[in-house]
Amino acid sequence: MTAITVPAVLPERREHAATRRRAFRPGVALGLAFLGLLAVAAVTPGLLTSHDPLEISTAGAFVPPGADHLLGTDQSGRDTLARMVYGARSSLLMGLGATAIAVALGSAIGLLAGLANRYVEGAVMRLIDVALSIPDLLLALVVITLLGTGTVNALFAVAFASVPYYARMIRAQTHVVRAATYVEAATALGLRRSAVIRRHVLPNAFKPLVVLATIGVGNAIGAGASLSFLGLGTKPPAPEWGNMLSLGIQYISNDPFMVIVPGLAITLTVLSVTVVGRDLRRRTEGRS
Amino acid sequence: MSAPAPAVPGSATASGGRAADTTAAPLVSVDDLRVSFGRHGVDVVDGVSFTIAPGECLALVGESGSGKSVTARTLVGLTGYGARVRAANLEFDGQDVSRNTERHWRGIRGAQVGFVLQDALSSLDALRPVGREIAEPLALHTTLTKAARGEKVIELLRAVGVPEPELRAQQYPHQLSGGLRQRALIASAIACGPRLLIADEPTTALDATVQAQILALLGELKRGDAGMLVVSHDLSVVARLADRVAVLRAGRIVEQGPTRQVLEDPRDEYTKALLAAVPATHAKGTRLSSAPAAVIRATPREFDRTTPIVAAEGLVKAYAGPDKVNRTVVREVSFAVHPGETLGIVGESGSGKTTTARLVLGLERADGGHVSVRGRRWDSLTPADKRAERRRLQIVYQDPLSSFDPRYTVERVLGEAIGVTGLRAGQRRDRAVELLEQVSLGAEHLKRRPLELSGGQRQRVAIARALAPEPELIVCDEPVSALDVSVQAQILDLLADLQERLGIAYLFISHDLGVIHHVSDRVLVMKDGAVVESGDVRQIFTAPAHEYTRTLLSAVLTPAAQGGPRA
Amino acid sequence: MRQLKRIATRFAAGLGVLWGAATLSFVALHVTAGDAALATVAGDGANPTQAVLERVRADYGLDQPLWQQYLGYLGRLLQGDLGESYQQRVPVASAIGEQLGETVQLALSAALVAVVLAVGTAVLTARRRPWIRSAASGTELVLTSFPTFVLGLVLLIVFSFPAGWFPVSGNDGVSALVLPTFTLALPIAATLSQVLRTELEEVLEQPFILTARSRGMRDAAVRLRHALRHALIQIVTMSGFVIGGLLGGAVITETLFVRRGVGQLMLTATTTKDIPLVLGVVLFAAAVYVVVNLVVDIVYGLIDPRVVTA
Amino acid sequence: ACGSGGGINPASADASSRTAGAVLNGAGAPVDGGILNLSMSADPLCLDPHAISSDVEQIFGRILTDNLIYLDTEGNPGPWLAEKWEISADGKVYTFHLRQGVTFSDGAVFDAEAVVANFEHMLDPDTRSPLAGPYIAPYESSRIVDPYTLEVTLKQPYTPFLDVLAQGWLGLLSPKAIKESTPAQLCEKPVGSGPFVLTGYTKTQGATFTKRAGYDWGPPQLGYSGAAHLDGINVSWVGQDAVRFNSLVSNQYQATGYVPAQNASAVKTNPNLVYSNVNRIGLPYTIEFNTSRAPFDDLAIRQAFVSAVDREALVKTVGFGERQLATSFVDRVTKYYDPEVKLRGHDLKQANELLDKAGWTGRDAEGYRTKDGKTLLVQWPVAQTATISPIFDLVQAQVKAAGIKVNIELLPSAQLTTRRYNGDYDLSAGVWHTNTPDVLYIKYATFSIPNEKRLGQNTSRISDAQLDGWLEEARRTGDKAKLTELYGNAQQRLAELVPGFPVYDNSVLWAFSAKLHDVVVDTSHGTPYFAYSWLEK
Ligand SMILES: Nc1ncnc2c1ncn2[C@@H]1O[C@H](COP(=O)(O)OP(=O)(O)OP(=O)(O)O)[C@@H](O)[C@H]1O
Ligand SMILES: Nc1ncnc2c1ncn2[C@@H]1O[C@H](COP(=O)(O)OP(=O)(O)OP(=O)(O)O)[C@@H](O)[C@H]1O
Ligand SMILES: [Mg+2]
Ligand SMILES: [Mg+2]
Repeated sequence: MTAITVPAVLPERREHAATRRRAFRPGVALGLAFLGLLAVAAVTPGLLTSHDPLEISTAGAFVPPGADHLLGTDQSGRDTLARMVYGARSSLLMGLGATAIAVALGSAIGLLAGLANRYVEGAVMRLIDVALSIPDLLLALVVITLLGTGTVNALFAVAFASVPYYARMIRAQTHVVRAATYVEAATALGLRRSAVIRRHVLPNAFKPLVVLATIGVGNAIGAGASLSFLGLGTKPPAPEWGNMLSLGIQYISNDPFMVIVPGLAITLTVLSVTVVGRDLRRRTEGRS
Repeated sequence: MSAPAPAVPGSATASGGRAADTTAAPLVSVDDLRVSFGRHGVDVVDGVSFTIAPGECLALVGESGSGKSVTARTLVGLTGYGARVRAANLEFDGQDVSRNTERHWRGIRGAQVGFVLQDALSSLDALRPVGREIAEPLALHTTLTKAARGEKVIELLRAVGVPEPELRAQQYPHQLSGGLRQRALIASAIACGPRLLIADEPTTALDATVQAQILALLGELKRGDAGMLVVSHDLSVVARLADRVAVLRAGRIVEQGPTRQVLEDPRDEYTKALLAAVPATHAKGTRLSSAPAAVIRATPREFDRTTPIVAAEGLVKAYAGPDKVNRTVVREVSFAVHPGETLGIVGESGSGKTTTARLVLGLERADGGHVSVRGRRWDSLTPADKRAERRRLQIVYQDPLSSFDPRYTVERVLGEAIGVTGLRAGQRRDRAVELLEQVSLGAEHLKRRPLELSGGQRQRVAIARALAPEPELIVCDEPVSALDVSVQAQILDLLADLQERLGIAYLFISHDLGVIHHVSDRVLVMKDGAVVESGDVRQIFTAPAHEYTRTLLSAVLTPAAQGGPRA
Repeated sequence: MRQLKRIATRFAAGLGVLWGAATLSFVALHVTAGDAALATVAGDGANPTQAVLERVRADYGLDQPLWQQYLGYLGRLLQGDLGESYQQRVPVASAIGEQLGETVQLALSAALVAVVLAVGTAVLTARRRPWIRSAASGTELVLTSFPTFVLGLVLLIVFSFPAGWFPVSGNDGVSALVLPTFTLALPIAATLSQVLRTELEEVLEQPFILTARSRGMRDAAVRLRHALRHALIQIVTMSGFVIGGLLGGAVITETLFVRRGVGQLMLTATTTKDIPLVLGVVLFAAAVYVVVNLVVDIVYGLIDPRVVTA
Repeated sequence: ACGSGGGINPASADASSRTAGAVLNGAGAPVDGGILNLSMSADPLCLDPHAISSDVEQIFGRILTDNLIYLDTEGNPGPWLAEKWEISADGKVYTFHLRQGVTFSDGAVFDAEAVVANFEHMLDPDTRSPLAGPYIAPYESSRIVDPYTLEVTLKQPYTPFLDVLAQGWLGLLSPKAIKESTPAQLCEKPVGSGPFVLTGYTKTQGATFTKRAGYDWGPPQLGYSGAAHLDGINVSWVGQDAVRFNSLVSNQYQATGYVPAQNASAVKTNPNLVYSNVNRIGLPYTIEFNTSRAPFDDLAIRQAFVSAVDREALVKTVGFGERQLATSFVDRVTKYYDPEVKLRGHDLKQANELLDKAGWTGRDAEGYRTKDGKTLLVQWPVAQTATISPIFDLVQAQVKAAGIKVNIELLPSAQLTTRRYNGDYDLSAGVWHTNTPDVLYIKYATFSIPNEKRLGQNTSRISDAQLDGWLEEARRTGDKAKLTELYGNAQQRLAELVPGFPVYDNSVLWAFSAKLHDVVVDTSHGTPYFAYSWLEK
């Protein structure tokens, strides 16, 4: 699933000099603004909508957008805007949580491989190869079958599927850093191995991770939504963009907003995260 | 395609040894050339004017960044992305080329003007056999058949002195040595018999021996009636090739005239400084730069001069290549460095100099032989002892930038090094400032990151870091090869001052014989991982015993050698 | 010879990966809840007798201890027998083989479209005026941000539902392939073209490019003959990602456009605990992974002579 | 045209809820030729009717196979390949007189031996029959009296026997094919005697059927004989409802089964389409309680739950006006349906009172009822799909008002099935379509509770001696008056026992192009029967 794959491992290079120079871009500002709005939605959704996302009104199904329901209602009369706003929480949770777990696990494994001896490294890398060879979606499916459905379990599923990507990246990075002259320079100064690893290897191996993880967040959100879309994610009635979308498709001729709203929400979120992530990368790489 | 280059078979009117005809209509005429980059960029070429007559060779000299390459590229309309070019007059062969469209330029490039780019080693497409690269201008500008082009390529390769041209034409750049690559490039530039040959730093990336061969080749090519523009910051190259010299500084020509006159009797202060900074002509102990000696506050320590600080015995090191075949890169190397002295290691690129240094510092485990530090063998030391010994032996890396953690400021870099002496955190800053002063930098540099420093400044910070643990020996691995002559002079002076004041010993690695001559007390000559000769510097430089040393020395060029004796 | 030996080692490692993938999946599938035999005969609306259930258990050895089942599976695997699909009652190989054509068709056409689009845009936009680059990279950004299923929906809503230009679903004919192909290809094309452009821009700054220009070569030729090949190395490196994306994206595309294919097969096989079929798909995917990596290795050598001789 | 009662045109299609046997879009003179493109929701992955329980067999069965029996429009067994039959006084021995001159498409002759081969195939564990086999579970033995007379002996009297013999899942296959193929092969290529022959089958994509030349043995009730008009039928499986609907509108297909209710009005207003909504015999869409464990082992809690649910609102939300509120535990088109049955209505007050009385008086932080510190929580495992029915969260929201917490669990089907047979759930939902009121025995008899010995369909696990008595007796009786009384009693008793609550009557929504004529509504399943349909040129 493209969505679960972490293209964060793509060896993308720096942007062209001419565009790098401009410090501030309107797209980034818009992205940040949207993410800010999402954060508000995730923390205090009540600020953005007065409707209850779970409140059912069978009489008020498929109300078209209007003053009372800005984006209309769904088949059970629930306010679409409210569901979108409340759905932000699980999407953000998915993005941040899955990435956090994947990064933590992935870098632990990657570091183990990168710093250990040849045999441990070989074993770990073969395991990673195995994990990479199994399609992400299947990996996610198995995790969900093991743990059951639900936002948190889908989160684990997405996380586990991306662990090998991060692990591989961190290992490669550790190798690069370990071979760097400045690490040797620190050794030559007479520092302990542990100090060299702590002060130079770890921070530098992790440096690109921060930025890549940002982009990974966007991917995780998309992946989480994909799982929900396939009926493997958040349980009803909790609002979640992916399951809003798969429900919406069934009623697309009754109320197109049921598809447009969550679709747009997912796309804009991933887009914003990506834009901001790239800007971050540009900035950090501009310095180093 | 009119006047073909000489010595190229197939170009009919080869005539050798004719002096340049400066009175004839110039081939190239540049007046008040100005080039800037970007919308508000400064003029990096700032009012340059010169002419090149047919058969004449003009050299552009000047320090790095003075605008030599930009000027050269402008002559073929390839100034660069976002460049703004203005000139009162920009003529090639009597025609105004300043308003040329891409199409016009394409007719000139390769056919009328051959261009040998500065970055010779990466100027050939790595994914194509060199033969195809050389044939490219022929395909673009002639109607030769493929077979004919193939033959012509062989001829060209032979003409530039490439042995076994049939084989070489099939090979990829990475399978060729630097010298062969440079030759292939020249062959491609002269393939269509251009009227002007531009060679940008044709020898910088090359070994002294190969350098000499290329210069000979260029010298031979010059003997036609094509014009030549040679760009270099190396005055010895210029002395050997050019009829006239233009000295560039910050985009302006500060001095222009016949080679002999400019090199022997420079009028401009800058030219004088450039000439003075060449180390080869100075014995150890003379100052190279005009800058005052650094203030070094420290009492000289007393050394036991009888025990060497480090002694290497029969060092052997082999690496497995990508093909899993072991290659011995250091063979049976033995030497000792005593306190307060400088041991120079010289040898061509890849001869094992750096590897030897790393073995000495215990950063690499030797496959044979051993290293003793102050009488104790590395391999007998506990890790803690090793760490303690490491402080006495420091290193200044070949590439200082990569030896700094990119996240660290100068203050942290130095702080870490000071830390190993056990100095308390509160006092580190003062010590750091003191170290910076020793290398003629100020406290204002403390907050900078390595990337925010110039090459010379970085080298100094690297030296300051090496000084921090108060070492007895510093390994200097090509500490100046990446630097300008002027900056190089400052660094060499600094090292000399430090040795004088602090009695530090150096293991000084360079492939630049001039530099080695200037700094060393004793010299080790390496070839293919083995020491072929060692001894006192004067003895080696005046009476080399080994054949290889003699080749090396004979390839050394000095401006003086061509331009006459200097004071 | 050395090349051969290298390929042989890689091949052995590949077999290891296959074994690992099969084992991991075998264990994971068996420890998940749910009775495979029940799932096989007692689906929705079924009212089977106990005798049937027991027959199924016995037929598939589901009544044996796990380790015995595992050894049995490996043993049969070594003889090239992937077992029989519980649900479909046909050999796994033919169950997959039957679906494979469609997925391969979709994947290949998507890969082709993606590569053509990516190379086209990258070559046309690399190192061009800023607004051209921004337009291209903006579009790419938006396309990479669309989760597959959202993009597919957009295409459906725009091109299929109202206008009926393309069939909404199904596997028949070229026209039914258009929308799924683009759904799958566009995000990949966008990613590839970004990478390719950055790479091209880097290559276009290389001295050998300037040298080629200094010989009087035209811009298009410089881009196509010199720069592109260098940039392609990056694309080859990424082909693992591309193939992975194709296989994974296929599941969602297939669901959305109601196409049959390996993706759908995997999804249903997993939910119905059709263990041999899931393992078959896993082995297939892992084999693709291994082969792609092997091929990438070889292609490297073809594109870049330095790899082989260095 | 053919058949009885003339055609029902698009405009009046809505009134077709009791149209077993009706001929839809009947105007015009039939023309031969043309291929019908039919889209269905899911591939059963096996086309042997005996080996599957898939719904699609209701349509496929009529395309590929013939049955012994065809129900008449009143739901009574009528002749088909069995021209007449006698039943012994004890109800255990059936003597069938078979039609002569019938052949299977592989050339095998239809005779008594063929029927026996079919019964044995259905009961063979290797067939893994989920439905056909269990339907004839009382079968004991056969005796071939002569090639066209068969005497079947049952272990016990079983009146629904003739009804089930009319179902698509019990369509007759060629004995030759049965003998010569493994069960798996038969799945791929079943051979019947029906109006069309299976000529191609690509799993999960589709199947092609070609007209059977010389076919002349359709059910006499249809009033038509001879071969089909259509040259063939191409079936495609299109899983997504929205997509399937849109491809019907775009005329990619000329007929589709299972039109989503939300698209019904669009179909109805489309002049190019004919719409049909036919009720089906059997269990309505019913939400059932697991009465074998707490909390639903307590009748009061079940009653409270039902009172808390607003069934009308549910029907409105999922039905879009296309579904009728269920009024009993059998669909209203089922024989012996009792219109007098009173199901509990929506009464939140009563729900609360019942729960208070049952001791669930505490409240937890979220406002759910508690008793002895335990929340009133019920588990509702449902299948994990992309299209989860809105009914689940609607019910959840409704009973929340009474303080009942419903936990919806999305499970892969393998786990769901296992949990269902292990009794590990509190709620389950679904329809159970068959063509006989015996559905009540299948769903609610103690015998049908899943246990070690058999996997029954009594998902509510209700066990009531009185109910068992009536339902068992009904299986032994042929007398209509008696049956009316017995099934009436059973329905009344179920309303008291509350093993669950029927929500809406199970109807099948389908649509086809107005160019397709003479589509018969099958009497057993309510699905389209294409044997004599024809396409306007
Ligand atoms: N494409 C470009 N864009 C922007 N600035 C440029 C570009 N090319 C050259 N410059 C700037 O123009 C100045 C002159 O560069 P040039 O390459 O001519 O130096 P040079 O004299 O050849 O130096 P070196 O000896 O290091 O080759 C430098 O400051 C350089 O940074
Ligand atoms: N870690 C390593 N692995 C494999 N080969 C190595 C390694 N380090 C050095 N070599 C090889 O050993 C040989 C000697 O390298 P070394 O760096 O000592 O040369 P050098 O004399 O310092 O050259 P230069 O003047 O270019 O710095 C080279 O051929 C180099 O490729
Ligand atoms: Mg230059
Ligand atoms: Mg070196």
